[in-house]
Amino acid sequence: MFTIVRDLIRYNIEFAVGFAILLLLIGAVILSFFSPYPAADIYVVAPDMPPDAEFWLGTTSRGQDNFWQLMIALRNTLAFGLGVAFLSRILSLVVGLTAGYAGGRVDRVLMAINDSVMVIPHFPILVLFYFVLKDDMNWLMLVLILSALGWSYDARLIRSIAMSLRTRPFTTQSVYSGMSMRKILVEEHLPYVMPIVFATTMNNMIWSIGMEITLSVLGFTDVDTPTMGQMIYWANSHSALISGIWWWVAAPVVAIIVLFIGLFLLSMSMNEYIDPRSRLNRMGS
Amino acid sequence: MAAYMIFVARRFAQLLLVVFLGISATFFITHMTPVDPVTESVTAITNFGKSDPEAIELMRKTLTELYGLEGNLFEQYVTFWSRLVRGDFGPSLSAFPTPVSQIIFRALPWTVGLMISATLISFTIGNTLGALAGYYRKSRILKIISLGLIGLQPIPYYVLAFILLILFGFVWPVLPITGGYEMNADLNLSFALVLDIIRHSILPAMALVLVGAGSWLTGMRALTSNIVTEDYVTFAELGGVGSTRILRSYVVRNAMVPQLTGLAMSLGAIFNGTVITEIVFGYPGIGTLLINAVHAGDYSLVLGLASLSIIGVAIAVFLIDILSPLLDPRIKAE
Amino acid sequence: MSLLLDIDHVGKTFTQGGLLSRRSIEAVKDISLQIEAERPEILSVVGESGSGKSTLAAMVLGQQLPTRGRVLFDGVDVASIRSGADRRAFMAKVQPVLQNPFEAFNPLKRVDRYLFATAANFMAATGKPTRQEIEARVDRALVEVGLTLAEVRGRFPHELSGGQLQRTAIARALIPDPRLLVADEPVSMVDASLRMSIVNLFSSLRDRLGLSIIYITHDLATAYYISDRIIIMKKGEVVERGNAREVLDNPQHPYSIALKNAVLTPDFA
Amino acid sequence: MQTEALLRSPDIVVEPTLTVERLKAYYTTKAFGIDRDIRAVDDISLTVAKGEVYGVAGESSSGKTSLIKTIVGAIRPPLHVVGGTVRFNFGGQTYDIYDLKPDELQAIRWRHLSYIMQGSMNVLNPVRRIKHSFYDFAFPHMGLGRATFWDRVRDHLRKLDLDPGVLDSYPHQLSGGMRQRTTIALATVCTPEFIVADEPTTALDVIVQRDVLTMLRDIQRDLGSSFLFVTHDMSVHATVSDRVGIVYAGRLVEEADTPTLFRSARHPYTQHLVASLPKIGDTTRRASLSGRPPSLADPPPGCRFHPRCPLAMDVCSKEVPPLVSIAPRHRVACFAVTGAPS
Amino acid sequence: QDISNLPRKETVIIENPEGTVKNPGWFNIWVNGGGGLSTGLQQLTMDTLWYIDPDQGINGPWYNSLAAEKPIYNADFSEMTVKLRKGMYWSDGVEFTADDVVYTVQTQIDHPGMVWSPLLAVSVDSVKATDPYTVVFKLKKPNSRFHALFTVRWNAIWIMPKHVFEKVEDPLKYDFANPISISAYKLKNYDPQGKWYIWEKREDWQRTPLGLLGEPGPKYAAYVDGGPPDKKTIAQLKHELDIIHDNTPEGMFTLVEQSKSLATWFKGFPYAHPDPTLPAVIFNTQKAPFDNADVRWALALLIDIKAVDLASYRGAATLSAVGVPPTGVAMPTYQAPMHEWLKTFELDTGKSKIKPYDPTIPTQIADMLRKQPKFKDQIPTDPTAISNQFGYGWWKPDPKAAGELLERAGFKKAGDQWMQPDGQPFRIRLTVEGDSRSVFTRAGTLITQQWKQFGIDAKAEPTTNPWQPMQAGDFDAAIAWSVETWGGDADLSFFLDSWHSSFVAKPGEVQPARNWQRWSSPELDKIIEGIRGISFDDPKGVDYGMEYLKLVVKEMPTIPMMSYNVFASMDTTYWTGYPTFPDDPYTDPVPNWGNSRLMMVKLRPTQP
Ligand SMILES: Nc1ncnc2c1ncn2[C@@H]1O[C@H](COP(=O)(O)OP(=O)(O)OP(=O)(O)O)[C@@H](O)[C@H]1O
Ligand SMILES: Nc1ncnc2c1ncn2[C@@H]1O[C@H](COP(=O)(O)OP(=O)(O)OP(=O)(O)O)[C@@H](O)[C@H]1O
Ligand SMILES: [Mg+2]
Ligand SMILES: [Mg+2]
Repeated sequence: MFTIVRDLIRYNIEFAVGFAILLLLIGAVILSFFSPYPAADIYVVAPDMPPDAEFWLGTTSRGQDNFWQLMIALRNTLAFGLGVAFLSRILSLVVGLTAGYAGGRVDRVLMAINDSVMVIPHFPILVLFYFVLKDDMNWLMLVLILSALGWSYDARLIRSIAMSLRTRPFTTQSVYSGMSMRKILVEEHLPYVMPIVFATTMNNMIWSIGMEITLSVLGFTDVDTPTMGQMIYWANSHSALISGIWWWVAAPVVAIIVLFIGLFLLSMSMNEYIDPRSRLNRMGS
Repeated sequence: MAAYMIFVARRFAQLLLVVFLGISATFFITHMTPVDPVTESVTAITNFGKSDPEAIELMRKTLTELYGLEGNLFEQYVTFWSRLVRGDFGPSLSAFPTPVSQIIFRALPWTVGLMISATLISFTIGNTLGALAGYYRKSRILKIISLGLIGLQPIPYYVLAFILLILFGFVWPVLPITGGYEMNADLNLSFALVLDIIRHSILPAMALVLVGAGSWLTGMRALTSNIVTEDYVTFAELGGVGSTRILRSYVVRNAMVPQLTGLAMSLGAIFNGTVITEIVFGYPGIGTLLINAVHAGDYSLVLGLASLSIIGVAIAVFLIDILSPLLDPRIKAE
Repeated sequence: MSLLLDIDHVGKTFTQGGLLSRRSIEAVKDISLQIEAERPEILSVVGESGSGKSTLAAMVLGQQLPTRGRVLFDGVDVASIRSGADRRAFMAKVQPVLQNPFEAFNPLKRVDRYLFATAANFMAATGKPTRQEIEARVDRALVEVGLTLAEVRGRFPHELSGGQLQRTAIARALIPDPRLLVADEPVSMVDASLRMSIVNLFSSLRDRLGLSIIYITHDLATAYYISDRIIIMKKGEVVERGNAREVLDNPQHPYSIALKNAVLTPDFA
Repeated sequence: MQTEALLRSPDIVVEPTLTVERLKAYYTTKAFGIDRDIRAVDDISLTVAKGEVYGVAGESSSGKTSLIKTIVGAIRPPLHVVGGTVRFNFGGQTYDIYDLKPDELQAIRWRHLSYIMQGSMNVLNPVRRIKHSFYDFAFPHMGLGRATFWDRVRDHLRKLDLDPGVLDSYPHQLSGGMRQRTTIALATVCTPEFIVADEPTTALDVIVQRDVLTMLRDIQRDLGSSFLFVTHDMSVHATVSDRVGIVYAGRLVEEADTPTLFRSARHPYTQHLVASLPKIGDTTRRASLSGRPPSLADPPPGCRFHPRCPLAMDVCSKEVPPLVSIAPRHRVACFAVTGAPS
Repeated sequence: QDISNLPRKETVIIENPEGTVKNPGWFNIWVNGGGGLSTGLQQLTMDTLWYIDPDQGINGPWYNSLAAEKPIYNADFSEMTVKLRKGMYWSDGVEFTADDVVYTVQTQIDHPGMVWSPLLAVSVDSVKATDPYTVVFKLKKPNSRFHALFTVRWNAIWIMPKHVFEKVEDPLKYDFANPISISAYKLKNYDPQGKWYIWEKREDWQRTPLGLLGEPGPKYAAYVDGGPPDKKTIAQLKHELDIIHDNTPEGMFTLVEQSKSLATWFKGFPYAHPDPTLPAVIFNTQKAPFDNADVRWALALLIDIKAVDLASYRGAATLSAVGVPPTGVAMPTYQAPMHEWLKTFELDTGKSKIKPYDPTIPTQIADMLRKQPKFKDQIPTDPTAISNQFGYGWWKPDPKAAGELLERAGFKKAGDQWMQPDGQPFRIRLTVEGDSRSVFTRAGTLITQQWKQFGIDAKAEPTTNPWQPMQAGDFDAAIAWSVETWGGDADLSFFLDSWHSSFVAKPGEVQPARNWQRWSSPELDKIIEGIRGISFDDPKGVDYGMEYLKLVVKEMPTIPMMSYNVFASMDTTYWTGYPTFPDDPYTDPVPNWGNSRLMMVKLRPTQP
């Protein structure tokens, strides 16, 4: 494992950059626990200070240190994106693998559910949930709801792979080795769909974080948990874009771009690592 | 042919089932909302004026009766479906007695027009660049463009839209920043009106394209770099087939099937990107309507909009399902 | 005399959904075939591509259910197997050998995992087996096919030769002490140089362990080389059957004759 | 025997169309710290005469495909040529494959040199009708008007006993045999002088295989083309090839006219290959070879066969036996045959 | 580039805060049909009997509009007679008469579901035109404030054109697509997508009550959807939006900084107009422990209003410690005398007696703001100006007293956490209005932070629509307002009448609008009944008002904080004459008020 990472860093510039970004993010997450200010407290420092030696990223109009806000928001947003990605990946894996492997009636029932989820319009439903749940629409709830909405398309992809895996001879071999269906799905088939799981994770994170930001900008989320969306929400509600407090908007935006470019590079190089064909292509060049 | 018809019929039945389940789910979710349309109306009416508690009680009763909200949930559900099968979404509660359909269809063409053109443009740009980037993997320029688009993609749409608005509406004021056409425009179809509408749609469409193209690009790039390793591409290269032809007829043609499915999905789901466009650019459309309706507890309108979207996506998926055997001859109609 | 396998007027129809034409394919039409319990034998099934050989094998293995007729194994209708325990008991007696040894193992997993899993799952009758019992059983099976656990342990499929892999696959199939092996083209993907070692292994398994083997192949030469009985299939039907040597030396049915003539013989001697 | 007579080309013109000299091509995998060469083609020299069918045999992974990919210039990273030359002689003109500019190479492809890839079940674009492939591949080379072009294509298909209706099919609508025959038709429609075919009949059933082989033979006879023909199936070589070269672990170990090879092979590996072929009517027990094929990344020193060789001597593990002519048109690389070096 | 094809110099462009109107073609203001109200419809085409301006008005706050004089009540307030103006005409040339008034009342009574139907139905026994210019209302029970229904504060019952509506089959379903106007403007064009409405000055503008005040300046008035605050700000900097209805404080500061042609209510800080509404921390007094005045007082004493002011309005708030908004006539009538009274007000915490009022807070805030270079020159030094702009004073934070009050209420401190008498942690969820009133969210966040620092489990919960939980009684405390006054008139019955205990819902039931705190008090009832018994212009009304103010200081059912400051501003590139304080505070500068029609009369082109 360690040597793989080391070699990837050495030979794969994309991975190296992505990995550096990942380390940066991990650093930010760790750092966020050492924030000198409670995350939600306001007016703890002088507001509207531009970036300087004391406040690296300036301060917000709410009297918060932009740097620490960003660190905490990064942690929460990452946790949020990963949470949604993780839960929805599990859903899509369970449904996709089971439907593809079992086939027949199980497949039909699962796909009917899958397709019904697929056609439900996300945005109206999220807004509705916000109204239904009101105060309970906290951050965790949003993770759950987005997970419940964000798996169906990928489940279909996974199912199509699972269907071909079912006909692979080693599946028969496993069946006649007396392995249970769970074991076959988890131990034999899962590794094959991991590349697609990786690839969809990034898209899923872009989607869920984007949703969170959209909902936040519209004021539909919990304002007490700092996230990228919340930072933009507050910046926006203080007209930061036009009143010259640009660092308040720039910080989360740059962070998000860096985060996604990092994710993108990682998933791209991971895919190439996993898929020997594209790996070989690269080595020639 | 008969087999194809059976297949289409089966898919259609499936479409109906999915639409039924989706709309039913939405019905119950909307009716779970604690926002009571009557209270909303009462608040709207009394918010600024003189109010008398006794009169308010009376108003509440009258409106409940008027909006037809007396039956239990199941009765309302039955009424809802019996109306819906006739294509009637019922009257809007927050704009009583105007029919929901009238309200929706007034705004819908704008959303559809903007979103479809923006989606198609970003689809074209993203896929073209993606195919090129996947095929000519070593090209510097393509790498930079790709990374640029991929970097734009995660920028919160709201922020991007606003930056565009400030750039092109204020710093270098060449484009109108609000509305679908100028104020007091004569809305009878004319060349000038069309020009005006196009001018007003440039900024919102540009924002949508800039964020949308990146995801098409990544998808297409990945597909392309897989397809170029396929035997039939290698064989064509060895057969001396020109590279433009290979790119077009071999690579892109094969990648189109999944991409078109994605296109159908995103065309069906035009709801998702439209709200913020409408807010930032003051563009007409159904997004604002939806937010308003949710705020006002206007289930009829919310349901109408959600149903429309469900039907839109379901039909898009249906069409792709029944067309994909024609697009990709390998796909069998099961 | 009891029958190990009784294939009784079995047929299998697939409906194939072509886009513009929906057609049903009779992959197997009314085949009857018996293997006696007391007389182990190698039964070859030959025939052109698409003649229903694999479908027949799948029905014997219980992977496909016949549309008509019954497949009885040890007097039990394969179609009546429902519970997991029944299935397991059945699998303990009938095991497959797959066509392509390189495909038969998950390339991402170690080869021995299938051996140990089989041992653990099918020795369960005697209580939960210990690690040592399992290893002993696996080793015994590997020795049966000319390998040892030491050679195989911890190896990934790409670290073994095709012949080793195929022998490992057979060893795995032997672990539950089956009565019947169903081998669907077990050598067609194997080099000429390895092919004979597998084929030789089959006849020795029959002789030493009393196993019956259904050997499906295109290759008339190996069929002639090892089998006791042969059936020749065409379009889902058996066109000729009988003692392998007799049938192949002197085919009667026109199709059998064509088949024999198509065989390329390196006859320079 | 009849088959042999039926299929064998009567006369061989001795003028090499293809000359391969000391060809070396390695797969170089440099990434991720695993730095190694896979010596798939290791110092191979051979010639193919005009109108000759040259067969290449050898077990899986011995480098057959790599060899002919190198010969037709179809190399993709990580495969690259380390040394040696490949020269074709078409119409008196010599083309050195690794000296040509890309467009010159493009120009001789299909016109003079066709290549039927291994696994040619998947070489046709799955989403377009077959006629488009014919158009893309052949039209630019033939310099004909559209109508004449299609007439020519249909004639060609009919000559090969293929219904011109296949042009309007999609690849998946054809059976494996049909697809293989269509690919062969596609590769031969420009009447090339040199055809390279990699395992064109593997995975086909016996009857279809025979059809395809007959067809290839007919084309070869009609066109008078040279054929480089790869398969691991010795009985196919016995039927089709005029001359056979045996490849073991990236090296040519023996080469002879087909009858010679089958009757009096000298290399122990070849002998084993021939001896292990079962025949109908013969139930004598066939021995199998012990051990496993060597890894090309880390081949055994000296003769690569020596770990499995019944005749191995000390020297075999130290020095590489050269390919030596022991009779006219018969070369072999084995110290046990040619004698150890002093 | 131009945003419309109207002659810009003759057009005033005004933000309509309703944004995009859902059902743009609906002009039947008497039915809540999804059409806009403040699209110019109620400001420029509607009219009714009287107006009371929230500020000074053109000739005083009271204006007899369609009525010729003030209402005439009989002795026991069971009958009201109205004399109407003569010579007023609808825009289609039909004369306005008593029949229109009678028709308006009768039609609404006859059609439940119309907006003012319930109000009229519960009060009016009969209505008659005794002659074309006299209407007599017979009331079901005595009501000394019945005329308020026809007196515009923000709006009122607008008079219907009888000759149009009587031809309509069902007035509930009629969209009034061609709105006939009784005021100086009429509809010219509107956006079928609901983003703009354009009104044109009537040629016969003199024949309307508004016209009697002078000729309206703008030929066209466009009411538009302004979009999010940043965009409005940009639009005003581009001179494309003459009047912004409301902005974020920061948006306002940006305008002040960047625009060379800006007019605002206060010339300097805080620029905004204090609306006659009173944002406060509203307790659900039916829910323990908020039913205990000690607890409410303790929570008030934990608020550091300076920080709240800075956090919510960036210092641009006009504070009020008492139960009326610090604006209009309330400043001299109530705020100033209460200020004196509060200075001596003592609170007994059980352990000590404290004087909680701090009259220096506004000055402190002004001093703090003056230190910021951006605002330096804009902060007044004159004490009167400071009182007008920043308020008179507020409570001093006093955690010690708060602790004593809580202890008296049976609370205990366990570690860092305050426990309720029943042993549960003291937990407060403060409902705030989320996106649309971000200043409330900001204030709520800070207040809960202060409570939390004191050891209370407090959290702000933004809701898009706080009225819902407040009506349902489903909240602990909220930031909202339950006090609204006329602004230009000292009579408090406008909101106070509905605080009578007879209107308080039982716990769990829906509370009718206004008394969100669900507070009932026999003393208050007595005050309310007293007000009911006197005429609206009886000077005794102010005495009752003072009694009310003192009562709520003691009981603290809500913690009043400040006026609702509206950051309205005008770009003077094309028009001058915007109301400003103290030069010419002739009306509320916030343009969605019906009263804002007065601006039309005052606006004059800047450029010739
Ligand atoms: N699952 C299936 N669904 C539909 N048709 C099938 C299925 N499996 C097999 N068939 C069809 O049944 C027929 C017999 O197939 P089968 O695989 O049994 O032939 P085979 O003799 O094993 O051929 P081969 O020698 O190529 O392996 C073929 O026409 C095949 O297309
Ligand atoms: N793209 C590649 N990268 C690295 N190694 C490769 C690649 N392709 C083939 N090889 C290795 O090169 C060696 C020769 O392979 P090649 O395909 O030439 O064998 P072959 O004789 O054609 O085998 P077969 O009979 O299976 O087709 C093998 O060890 C193989 O693993
Ligand atoms: Mg088969
Ligand atoms: Mg090969």
